[in-house]
Amino acid sequence: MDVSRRAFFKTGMAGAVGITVFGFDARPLLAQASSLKISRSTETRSTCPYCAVSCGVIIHTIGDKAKNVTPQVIHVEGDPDHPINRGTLCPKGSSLQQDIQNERRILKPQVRRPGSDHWDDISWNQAIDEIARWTKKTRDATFMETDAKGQTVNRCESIAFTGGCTDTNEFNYLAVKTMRSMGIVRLENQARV
Amino acid sequence: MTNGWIDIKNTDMMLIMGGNPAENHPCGFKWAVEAKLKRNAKMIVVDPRFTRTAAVADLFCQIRAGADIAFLGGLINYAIENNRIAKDYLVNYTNAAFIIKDGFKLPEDGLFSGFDAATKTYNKSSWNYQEGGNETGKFVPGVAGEQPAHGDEAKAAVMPVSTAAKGAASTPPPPPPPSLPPNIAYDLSLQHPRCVYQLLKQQYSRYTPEMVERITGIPKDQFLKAADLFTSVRTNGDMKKVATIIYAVGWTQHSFGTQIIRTAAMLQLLMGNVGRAGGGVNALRGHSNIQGATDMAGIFDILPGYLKVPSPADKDLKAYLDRITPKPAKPNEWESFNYWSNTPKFMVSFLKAMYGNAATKDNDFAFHYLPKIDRNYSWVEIWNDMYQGTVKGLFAFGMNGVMIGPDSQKNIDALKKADFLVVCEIYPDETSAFWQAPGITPDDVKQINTTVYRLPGAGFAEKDGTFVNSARWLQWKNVALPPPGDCRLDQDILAQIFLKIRELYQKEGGKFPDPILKASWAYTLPEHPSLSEVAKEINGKALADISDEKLGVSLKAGQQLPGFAMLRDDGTTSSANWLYCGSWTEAGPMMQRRGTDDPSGLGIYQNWGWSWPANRRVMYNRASCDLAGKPWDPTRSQVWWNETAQKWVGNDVPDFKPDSKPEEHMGPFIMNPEGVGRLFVPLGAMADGPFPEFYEPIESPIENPLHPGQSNNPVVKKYKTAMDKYGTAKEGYNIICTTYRLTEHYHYWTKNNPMNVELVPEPFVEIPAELADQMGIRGGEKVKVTSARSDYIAKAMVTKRIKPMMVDGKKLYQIGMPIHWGFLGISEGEGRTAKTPANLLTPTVVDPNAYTPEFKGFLVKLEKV
Amino acid sequence: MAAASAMKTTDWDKRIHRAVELAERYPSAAEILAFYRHILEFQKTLFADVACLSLPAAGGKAAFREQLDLDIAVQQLPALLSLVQRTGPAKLAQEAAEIGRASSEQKREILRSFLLSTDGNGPESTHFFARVLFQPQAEHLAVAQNAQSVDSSASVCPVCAARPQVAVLRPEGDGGKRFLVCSFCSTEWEFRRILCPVCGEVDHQKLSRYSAEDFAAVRVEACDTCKYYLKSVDMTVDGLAVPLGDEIATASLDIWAVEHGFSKVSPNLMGF
Amino acid sequence: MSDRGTLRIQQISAHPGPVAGEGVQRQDKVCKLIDTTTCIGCKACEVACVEWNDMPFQTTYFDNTYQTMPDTDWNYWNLIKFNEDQHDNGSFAWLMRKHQCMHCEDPGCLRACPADGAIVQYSNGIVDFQQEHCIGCQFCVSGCPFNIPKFNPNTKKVYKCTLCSDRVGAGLEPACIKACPTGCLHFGTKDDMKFLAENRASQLREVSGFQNAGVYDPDTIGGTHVIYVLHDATKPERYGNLPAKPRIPLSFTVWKDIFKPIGLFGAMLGFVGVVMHYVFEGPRREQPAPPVVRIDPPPPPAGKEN
Repeated sequence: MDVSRRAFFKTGMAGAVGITVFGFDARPLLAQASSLKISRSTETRSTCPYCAVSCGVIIHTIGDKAKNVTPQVIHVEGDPDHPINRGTLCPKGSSLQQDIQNERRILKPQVRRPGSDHWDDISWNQAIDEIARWTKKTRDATFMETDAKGQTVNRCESIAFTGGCTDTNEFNYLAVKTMRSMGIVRLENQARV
Repeated sequence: MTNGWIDIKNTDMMLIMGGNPAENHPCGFKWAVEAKLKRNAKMIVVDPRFTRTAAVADLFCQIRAGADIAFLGGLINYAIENNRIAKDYLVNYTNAAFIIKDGFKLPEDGLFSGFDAATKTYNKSSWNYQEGGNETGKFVPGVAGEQPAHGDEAKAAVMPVSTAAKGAASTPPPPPPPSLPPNIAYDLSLQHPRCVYQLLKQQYSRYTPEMVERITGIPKDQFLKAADLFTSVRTNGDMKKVATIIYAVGWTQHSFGTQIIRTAAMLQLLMGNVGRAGGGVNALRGHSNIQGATDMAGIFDILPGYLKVPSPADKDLKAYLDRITPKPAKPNEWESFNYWSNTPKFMVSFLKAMYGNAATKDNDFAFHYLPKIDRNYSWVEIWNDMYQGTVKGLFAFGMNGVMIGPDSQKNIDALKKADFLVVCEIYPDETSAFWQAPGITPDDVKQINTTVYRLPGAGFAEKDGTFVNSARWLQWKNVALPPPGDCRLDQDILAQIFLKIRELYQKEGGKFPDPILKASWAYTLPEHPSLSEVAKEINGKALADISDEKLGVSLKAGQQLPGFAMLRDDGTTSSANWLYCGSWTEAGPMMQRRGTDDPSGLGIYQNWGWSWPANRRVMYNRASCDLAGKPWDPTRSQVWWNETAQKWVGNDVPDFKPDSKPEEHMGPFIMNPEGVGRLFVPLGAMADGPFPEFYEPIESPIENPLHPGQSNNPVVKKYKTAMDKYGTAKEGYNIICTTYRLTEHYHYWTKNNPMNVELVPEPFVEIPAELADQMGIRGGEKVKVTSARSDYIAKAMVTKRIKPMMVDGKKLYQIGMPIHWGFLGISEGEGRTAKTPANLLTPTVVDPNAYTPEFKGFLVKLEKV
Repeated sequence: MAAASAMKTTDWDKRIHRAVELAERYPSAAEILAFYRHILEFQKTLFADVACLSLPAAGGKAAFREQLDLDIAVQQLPALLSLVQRTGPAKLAQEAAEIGRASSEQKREILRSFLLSTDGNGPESTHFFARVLFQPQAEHLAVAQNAQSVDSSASVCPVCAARPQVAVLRPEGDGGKRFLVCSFCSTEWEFRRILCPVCGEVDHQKLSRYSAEDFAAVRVEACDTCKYYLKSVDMTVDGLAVPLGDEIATASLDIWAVEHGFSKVSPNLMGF
Repeated sequence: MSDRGTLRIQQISAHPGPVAGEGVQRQDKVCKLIDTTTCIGCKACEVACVEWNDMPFQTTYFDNTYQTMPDTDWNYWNLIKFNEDQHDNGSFAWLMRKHQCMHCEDPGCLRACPADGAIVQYSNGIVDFQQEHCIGCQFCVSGCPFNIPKFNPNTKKVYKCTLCSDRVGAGLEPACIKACPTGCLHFGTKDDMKFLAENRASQLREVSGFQNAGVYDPDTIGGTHVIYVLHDATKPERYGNLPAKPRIPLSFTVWKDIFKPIGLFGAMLGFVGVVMHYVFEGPRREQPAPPVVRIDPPPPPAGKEN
């Protein structure tokens, strides 16, 4: 639509004099409009994280980032457009909202030190520094450039990476890229188990 | 799945076995119900338990856990004996007509030819085709006639010929080259005694209904009912109808799991059901992106797109590519697309994606940046080696290894020996809390020196990116809300750890830092890699201006590739996974498409998401047509040869060389160098035999009725640490046990959700009523299940849904338990469970092909607590 | 497509009843709805007349309006003008009076020009008269043509190529499947969720839904990219809603939307 | 949202005189169809019921079955009953039946109810409890042939499935219907549902070999507004005590037949009686004749009712 038409429609509703273009009295409408409590929500397409049927879901989120309101999920709807599930969900999918907003979630990084019987809080920076240090130390101590026959192997057998079956392709690729680049050969996910 | 979820609605017959889709895939199962309602399709369910899937089946057979090959082998035998096979399909689309080398031996005694008892491996040189071209009709059948009815007669007909042939049997031939012959000998009449069909027939002639009953515990009359029903779609060889086989981890989780699936695939090839709408061999995968995680090679033995991981003997890229790139092997008169001949393009493009400019022709495209392997590093090996002290660090991103097992206690004890453990999770999980496992005393804790980091990751709704479903559909999801609290996106956590490691190597140097320093990391925000950017990288792009006249495509450097046909092996393209090439093109993110049109009504949905390979929804769909390129069933037309256009067209993307005329006789199974489906798997692809043979589970209550002298899979190895114990019936472990999931729960995740916990609050053990009566166990009473490893305590569910069974003349009982409870969760926290994960019981032993542990069908004792 | 279910005269009654009901529920729109009801009653009689006529063979989209019978509309115009003068809002009544004074040739031209326009559903009052007169015919023709759209992203009516008036969500499993309702022939066609019907935006962050407690089932679906909006009537919340009527009854949402910088995809019969 | 005003009332418990609107504005009879032969017992309908009706989560206990709890409860109105059905000839079935109020055409609960307006039947067939009028006497519990009404000891009121009368009143289908992934649940007019059900039953007879397949819509109570397709309609008891010939206890039929014609006076007497009873004896705990069907079962014997 062109701009002029848009402008025209804009004035189509209520003119300055409080009547609509057809001459209806717009004042009650204007009054109501000004008292409406409007909430903004968005609909996000997503995929159920459980089995591999991959039911489409639409997640309804309220909250406006611009207005500094923490987004809240108010509803998880079976995606009616999804050709496989056609809007239906199983009992797990139906209760997805509980998974998204669950009081049992872990919310901060923690560390359990050697010999300790409890968790300690740790900052992200500290945790990442320490993990990187552990990884480098372990890798450097055990890295094999060649095997007994003198063949190039460039591998690290002392560190393993597991996971990815409920994470994205893209995450999995980053795992392959980083782990293989470190020479890590023990890379496994739920495919076998 | 070779086919897809919606495609199940196109079937006439379902064999659901080794899977329980009504419980584990309810919304996918609707399409099975649709087939029943709309097509009057029949459903046969074979399972150790009468499940919720069985509840809506037309026929249920209770099978002994692990006896699947015997059942399926029996079906093959039945189909052959009753001429319920797809003759044209068999001759032209499978290797039925190919002649196998002299010297190959079937496993009447439990061993194929070439077994080396010392190493428990096979020399597979005799598992190969004979060279020599068309032998059709050259073999004159012996006195036994052309269709011997019984195994013994078949043997009689075959054996003299095989030993007499070429007169070379007495002197051992030199070791054959480890490759397939270029001009395979074949007999289109299928009469040659060493043609695959005759060998197959002979192999499964031993799987008589009587033998099936002895092994599986399914009474002969019930088996015959099932066999008659399933094969009825091919009555008198009529090709109109289609049957599908649907399975899940009930097949994979055995010490012969891959061979079960092969038996199913062979049955489907024999009956001409592969490649067709409503047919196929359909694995129902259990996790939202386990398919994608496997495609992307989150497992030790492959690189993305199922490329093989290099081995130390591959001294350079060329040696590696020469080893892994197959050459066509077929009858001279036939064509073979041999799609894997493009392997060099896939591999070089992968290396370019991984290492960018650091991958050059001069350095073999950074081939040696990749680690080389020559042993098994799979899941149980990680834990076994950690237990033995050689694995010192573990990253676990959303994977609860303690709960997953097998042998949870071994995994807990292994973690005690690690230096560090990094867990990224959304709920507190048993793996990060292994040092708090029940039974660990305050003194014990002091002795555990593992440093454990528990990092709060993001839930599915907080991340975007692609999941791949069971039907190979790539589907993008968007971010619905940010992670709560201090949680971070998993990809950010991984990136930040990697970049920190890279920083350390930059500053301090270290062992072989090159790949770490040079891995391509060109993301706009390196510490927050955008998954859109990663997805585009996975699809791949042109690195120089390239064009392909035949395809009519020309691309500028930097443009996204339209599909894998544009990949190059000279470093001018990059693509992290050739299978996904086409998923994010210049036209945009194909996996984000939401087109709801389905003009054919077959449920293809070409414009919804994107399906690998090349957006085709049913694999091998060339086989849905007869030799002339016409659909076997015109009411389910998927693809066909268009004579006017001189190409393959259709409702689906043809899985074929688009311009290969039917008369060229190109095989529909384009990923095999033979171009045809493999009833017989030659050479090295399978560790334990070119044909599936029934073996007992490692823990079995009986000796294998086929060959008691070789009861188990001969190439399976037991583990030898102090933790690895295997039970026998003699020691009193005489109840067969299996594990599974429930509709109401998802693995170890929903035990944190109040609604799911309300639906099924506590762990339980399903016990046959007859056994419970004998033992005086009443429903709801606590029982202890003990395996050679450990024990498990839960309440008894006394049920008539599991019957006692007569197996090889012995009365046997099976019990089972869901896996969903551990020591952290709502019910666990309320003190309502014994906090004994089910996988405390399961043994460390794996399938020699896929390295999947044998979670199904191990031995236990049962007692009242 | 669940759309284009055969239109019957009872459907007009349903619309009329709903307009009455809505007028009670939403006093702010009572005046508009009262007039809308008169129009519906008028259209109902028109529909009864055209329903017994034989229809021309189905033509292409572009030709849709050409298939409508101008003579019938011309013939019914005086009755409509008189109705509007009696029951319509002042400006429209005045317009009706003016048209009434025009020559019969001019009257015919007003209606003919509507048929020649491709998307003549503007808020101009001349369009109002033409729309009221042609709509029953259009609905009748549309049902007969029963055009099926395979494309769930068509932003204009697959039958008559007019813009959508309102979106409607109908139950599909646990969710609501979206259809768009044509502003002219009232055909419903399937239209995917999370997609702007004007500019094709698919970024969910730019597709906001604005709802008010006052209207449980009606909300504004706006696009931050093109700044257009369409109201949607959620029949998974209120299965008794009649989308076209509920769209009119929630006029205050339009005011809110316009005040917040959004423009409506297509004005409704009542001129907003 | 919950706009029950759009439903026309047909019968009101203990209400004297004619019912407002009765016979004046009839609506189509509604009906829920449950095809037990394609139900996979996934419980998505249970979740939908809990969520729609905003029920509090409750602690459940393992009870030797896949069934969420032994029976429906005042805050759990929709329960799939799992029944192991062993036949002497060796054949076996695992029958799953979604159990909830049947919305009888002749509702025993309503007949039994002495409180004016506590139970209403809309002209579309839905039987609904109006807790604000409920006096907690639990006569309805005794009157129900399906053991549906459940007493909440805290609020002293009785509750049951409303067939989502609030949703139906708003032109929607009940919450359970929309949740079903296999499509074994349908909702529509009674005529349409009967047609669908009979078609499915004949498919079962002709194609699937269930010779006794049929539709459960018992005429002893004038039919129900929840009907089942059963593999074996001759033996509904197998589906978790679904009575073949459900009957309202005689005393309640008589109660209604005697008192209703007397009109206001009789009903007043009845009501006064109940109030008096309440005043002097407190809320009823035990039922007068007929005896309560609902007895807390002993620990189930091995293998019973899974």
